Amino acid sequence: MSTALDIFTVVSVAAGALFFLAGTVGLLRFPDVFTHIHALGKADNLGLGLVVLGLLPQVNGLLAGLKLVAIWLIVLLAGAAVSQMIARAARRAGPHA
Amino acid sequence: MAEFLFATSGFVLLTVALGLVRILRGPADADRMMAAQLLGSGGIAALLLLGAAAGVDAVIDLSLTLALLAAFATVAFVKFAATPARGEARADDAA
Amino acid sequence: MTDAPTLYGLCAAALIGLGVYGFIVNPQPLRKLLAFNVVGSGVFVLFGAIAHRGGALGWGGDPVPQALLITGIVVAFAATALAVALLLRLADEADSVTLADAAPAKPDVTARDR
Amino acid sequence: MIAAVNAGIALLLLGLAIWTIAARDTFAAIVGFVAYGLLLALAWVALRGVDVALTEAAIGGGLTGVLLIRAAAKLRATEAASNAERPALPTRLAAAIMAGGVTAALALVVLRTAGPAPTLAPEVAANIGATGVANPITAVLLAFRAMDTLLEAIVLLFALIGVWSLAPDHLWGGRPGARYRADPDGILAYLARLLPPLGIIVGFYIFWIGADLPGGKFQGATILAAMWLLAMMAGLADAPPVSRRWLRAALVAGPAAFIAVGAAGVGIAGAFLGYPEGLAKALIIVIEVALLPSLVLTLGLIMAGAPERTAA
Amino acid sequence: MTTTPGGLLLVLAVLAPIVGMLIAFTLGGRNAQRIASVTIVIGLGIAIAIAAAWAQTGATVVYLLGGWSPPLGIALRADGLSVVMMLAVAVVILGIGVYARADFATPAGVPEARAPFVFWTLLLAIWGALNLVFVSGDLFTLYVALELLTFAAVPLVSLDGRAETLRAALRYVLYALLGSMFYLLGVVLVYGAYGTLDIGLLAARVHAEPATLAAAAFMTVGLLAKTALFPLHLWLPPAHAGAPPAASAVLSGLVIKGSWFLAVRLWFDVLPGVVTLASAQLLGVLGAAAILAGNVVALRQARLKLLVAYSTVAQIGYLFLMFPLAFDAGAAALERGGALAGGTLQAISHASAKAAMFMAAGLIYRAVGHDRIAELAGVGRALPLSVLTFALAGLALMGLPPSGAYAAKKLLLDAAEASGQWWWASVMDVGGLLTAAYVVLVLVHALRPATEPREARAHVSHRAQIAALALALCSLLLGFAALGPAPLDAMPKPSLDFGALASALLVLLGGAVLAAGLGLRLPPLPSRGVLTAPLAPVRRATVAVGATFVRVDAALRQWPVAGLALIVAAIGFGAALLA
Repeated sequence: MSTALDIFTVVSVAAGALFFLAGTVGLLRFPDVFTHIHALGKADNLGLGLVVLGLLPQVNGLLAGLKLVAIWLIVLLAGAAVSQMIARAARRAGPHA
Repeated sequence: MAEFLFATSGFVLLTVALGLVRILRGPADADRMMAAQLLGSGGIAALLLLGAAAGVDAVIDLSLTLALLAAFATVAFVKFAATPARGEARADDAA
Repeated sequence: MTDAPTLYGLCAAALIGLGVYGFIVNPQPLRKLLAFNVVGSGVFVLFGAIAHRGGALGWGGDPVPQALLITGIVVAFAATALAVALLLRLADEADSVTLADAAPAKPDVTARDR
Repeated sequence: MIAAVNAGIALLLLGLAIWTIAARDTFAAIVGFVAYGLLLALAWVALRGVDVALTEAAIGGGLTGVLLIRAAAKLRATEAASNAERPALPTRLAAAIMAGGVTAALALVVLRTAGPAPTLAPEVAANIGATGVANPITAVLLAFRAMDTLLEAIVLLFALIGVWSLAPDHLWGGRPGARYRADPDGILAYLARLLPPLGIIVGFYIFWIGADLPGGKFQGATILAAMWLLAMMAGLADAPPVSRRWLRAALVAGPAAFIAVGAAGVGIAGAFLGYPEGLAKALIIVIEVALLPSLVLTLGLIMAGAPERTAA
Repeated sequence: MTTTPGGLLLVLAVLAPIVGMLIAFTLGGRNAQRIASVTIVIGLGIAIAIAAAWAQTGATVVYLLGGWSPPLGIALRADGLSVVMMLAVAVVILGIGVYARADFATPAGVPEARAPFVFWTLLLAIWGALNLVFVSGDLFTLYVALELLTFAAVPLVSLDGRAETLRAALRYVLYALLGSMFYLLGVVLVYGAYGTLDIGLLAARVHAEPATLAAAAFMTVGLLAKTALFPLHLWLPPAHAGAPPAASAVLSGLVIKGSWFLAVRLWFDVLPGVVTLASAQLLGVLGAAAILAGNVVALRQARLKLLVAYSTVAQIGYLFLMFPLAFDAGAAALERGGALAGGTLQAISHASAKAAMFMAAGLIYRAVGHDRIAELAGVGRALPLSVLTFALAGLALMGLPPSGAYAAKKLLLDAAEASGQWWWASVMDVGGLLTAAYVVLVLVHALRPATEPREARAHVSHRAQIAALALALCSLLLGFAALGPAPLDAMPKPSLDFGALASALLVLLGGAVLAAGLGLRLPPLPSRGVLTAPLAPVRRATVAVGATFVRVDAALRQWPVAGLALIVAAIGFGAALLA
């Protein structure tokens, strides 16, 4: 059982790490603010989600698990809202910004 | 297991570092505003992995705090930086 | 490879030096404040490294310095807040916020009654 | 492996510190500093100071960063004039050499003193039983060195008076900071409605577990203050005028209760800030509960700044 | 270590002003001033009670907070040094409190005004912080106390909200912050080396090793920056000259004594055995430089308040002369003795004299509407009491008998003779002459008859004048304290024989000559031409010397230079401690 859970953790966490890598590659390769937001938002939130998912079997107790999920939710919520605000600010600042 | 988690933590940290370099160099402020957000997701992932590897349960509470404060800081970046110096009173996130 | 306290202790020494450099060289008060915070965090990390070296009895660190650190961080925040408030008010009252000695006071400023 | 992670954290910290000091643009430097503050939390975990990490993440990265970013936005126009005063190369060189000297001296001390350090941990362990709390840092902060913590709350109050003192005379007694308005249906207002309920739960939670686990009043109060400020930024809340009597009373209540409990200790435990056997934990909790609202208000108002609008 | 009888008084000494501040903050408005008045009386009573408790046994009064003994807990301690400082501060606060009633009354028609509210709450805040500095026995608590002191002092600088004073306050806060961070760095290193921050325990444990030396260097320099010892004084002149007079009196008379006191604690109580002759001499050299530069630049000031501020720069130098004089070469350690008593006496007589001087300057400013020294003619007639206050405070600062500074000087001179360090004696003599010079300069201007009848532009409170005069008299008559049960042992009895009088006259005369040589703007002499023509080249030369001092001072007060000076001083102390 615990081996199975450990395997699950490894797979999920590794997948999450790959998404972080993808996000960073996006940041490095994409040309402008809007595509950066895209790279950061999508990849990072998914990355964190997978890491959280992978760590769930490793923590003790229900409360800790709930808190892990709450972390992901907060980041997701803030990320979505903030991305929109940044995009709007960037658009207002104009193409040269 | 711990070794794997440490390694992944280091790996995520590395990607965060690279991303930070890109973001901080700008040129637009809007790029830079993403820095706290990047730390808010990548930094937290690295932190959670580090804590799980080292067996420090309290990092979960720390991550909660970090998530909230990173969100707060990012909002402040956008709010203040995107507004003209004297015009804070205007409705600046009108659609 | 060195142990964590030494590593972070050295890192702290570098942070303090960096902050001191910025504090002297950067002409903007806000950047000096930023540099002050870097010096402060360096001092805190150094204390943290010392606390970690003093860990015993299953605690990762000596709790006394860790408690002092919390106080130190709060005090540094209060200092930053006070300085920022001063800076913003100065920006309202004067055109420049530099710390250079002001040009001779405006002719009649001394004669103004409070 | 862990050594490599530590080295990575330390290097990244150094890099960000260099960026913070050297970046041309102030806004960019401050963004770097906030990232640096959040990253420091990782360093604290590596140094096994989770309580410190919480404080650093909340205050160092969060509040200080936001304070500075607001100032940078307001001061943008003055930046160029200030930069003209950059000292000449010889001065910069001399400063670099001197700062290098400081680093070298400190590095020497660090290297000379490697190994186990003198510690008070056994003393704390031997006496923590008398305090009834399980978190040794809380025991230090509220029993062994309670005076420091009392003074810390008072430091914040001094700073608040200092911030308020910078109001123009005719606006004295008015509301601090600018009035923020935002589209009530906009995304910021949306976030400011959704995040605070979560944040308030987390804030109280961090506060409450402080007696036994990493956490405590300063960390909890910072989170709560941040949520309040978020609501202010979205125009959903406003700072109260500083002349309000209830506000003054609420700001003072925490330190006053702390002093009162301390004074009661003279009678019931034979020493100022002493706790009688068995009552220690209860009294510590009384102090923390009394401090929390005062700290939230003080931190929030320090962030909000000097009065800038009339009370109306 | 246990709590001694009367120990609880130490807690009260710290908490009474702070509780007063909390109440004043809550009630606000006119109540703030009322509560401050009540608190001042209570606080003075507590200071006297502590002095009594201390005098009864002569042993250090100790209180263990929470019943926890160091190293885990924090102990409050009051020795003779703390007792004297607490008493002096209480008296000066009383004087300032009476003086400030006129300046910081809440105007009619408003429930609360900014400046009075801030002044009265922060006056109490500063008092509480100072008392904490005097009684705390823990290096970290002392750090918090230092910060409390700074946070309470900075807003007083910019109380009037003008750009100039805001800038001065900003310089002050930034420089002081780095100073306290250096102090904290030292605290960290000390804890890392010895595992305790308690002064008593440390005294038994410290020994010369790299961590201790680095800590001592950083802490010392940090404290010097907060005390504004030359050349780390960039922030002081504008801050102290720009503040409202009552605030200047607090800042100049009291606040800088906090960090100075901490430096004394550190060197005499924590590090007496680690200190080397070279480091003590270095401190003395900085003090001597402060005396020389501060006084000469004071002579070159056109404005009275700046003159008084530079006089503070010089007087701070005196406070550090005792360090080399207290060094016992035989034991290779700092000894508590005549030199320390002299330095302490110097500090308290400066506290009252300088407060009085700033108050007098403030009254003159208020009455005349400016403080340009060259245009003070007729002030002697319009404001005789204030000019008298200025003169008496000046006499006290010069160290003429029977002032406290005279007794202090005598103690220091004895120590200089005993240790064969004659050069410090001549520094003190030159300093006295230069002090006499600017006092004479101001008086000559103020006592000249006005060309046109001068009417006071603003009403000057009688009570304020009396308060200032009383403080000046306190300082001048402090020498008589030796006749009573003085807490400072070894204080010389004042003597008013012909020798002392003659030397006093000589100092004044010498001062007059120096003022004629170096003073910025001389009052026209009736016999101009005939008498002065042959001296014109001499005057030109001395003026050139004075101008050089001003230029050097201006250069040192540039931010990058002052910042570098801070580090150079730290490295210098580190090297001197190694020697």
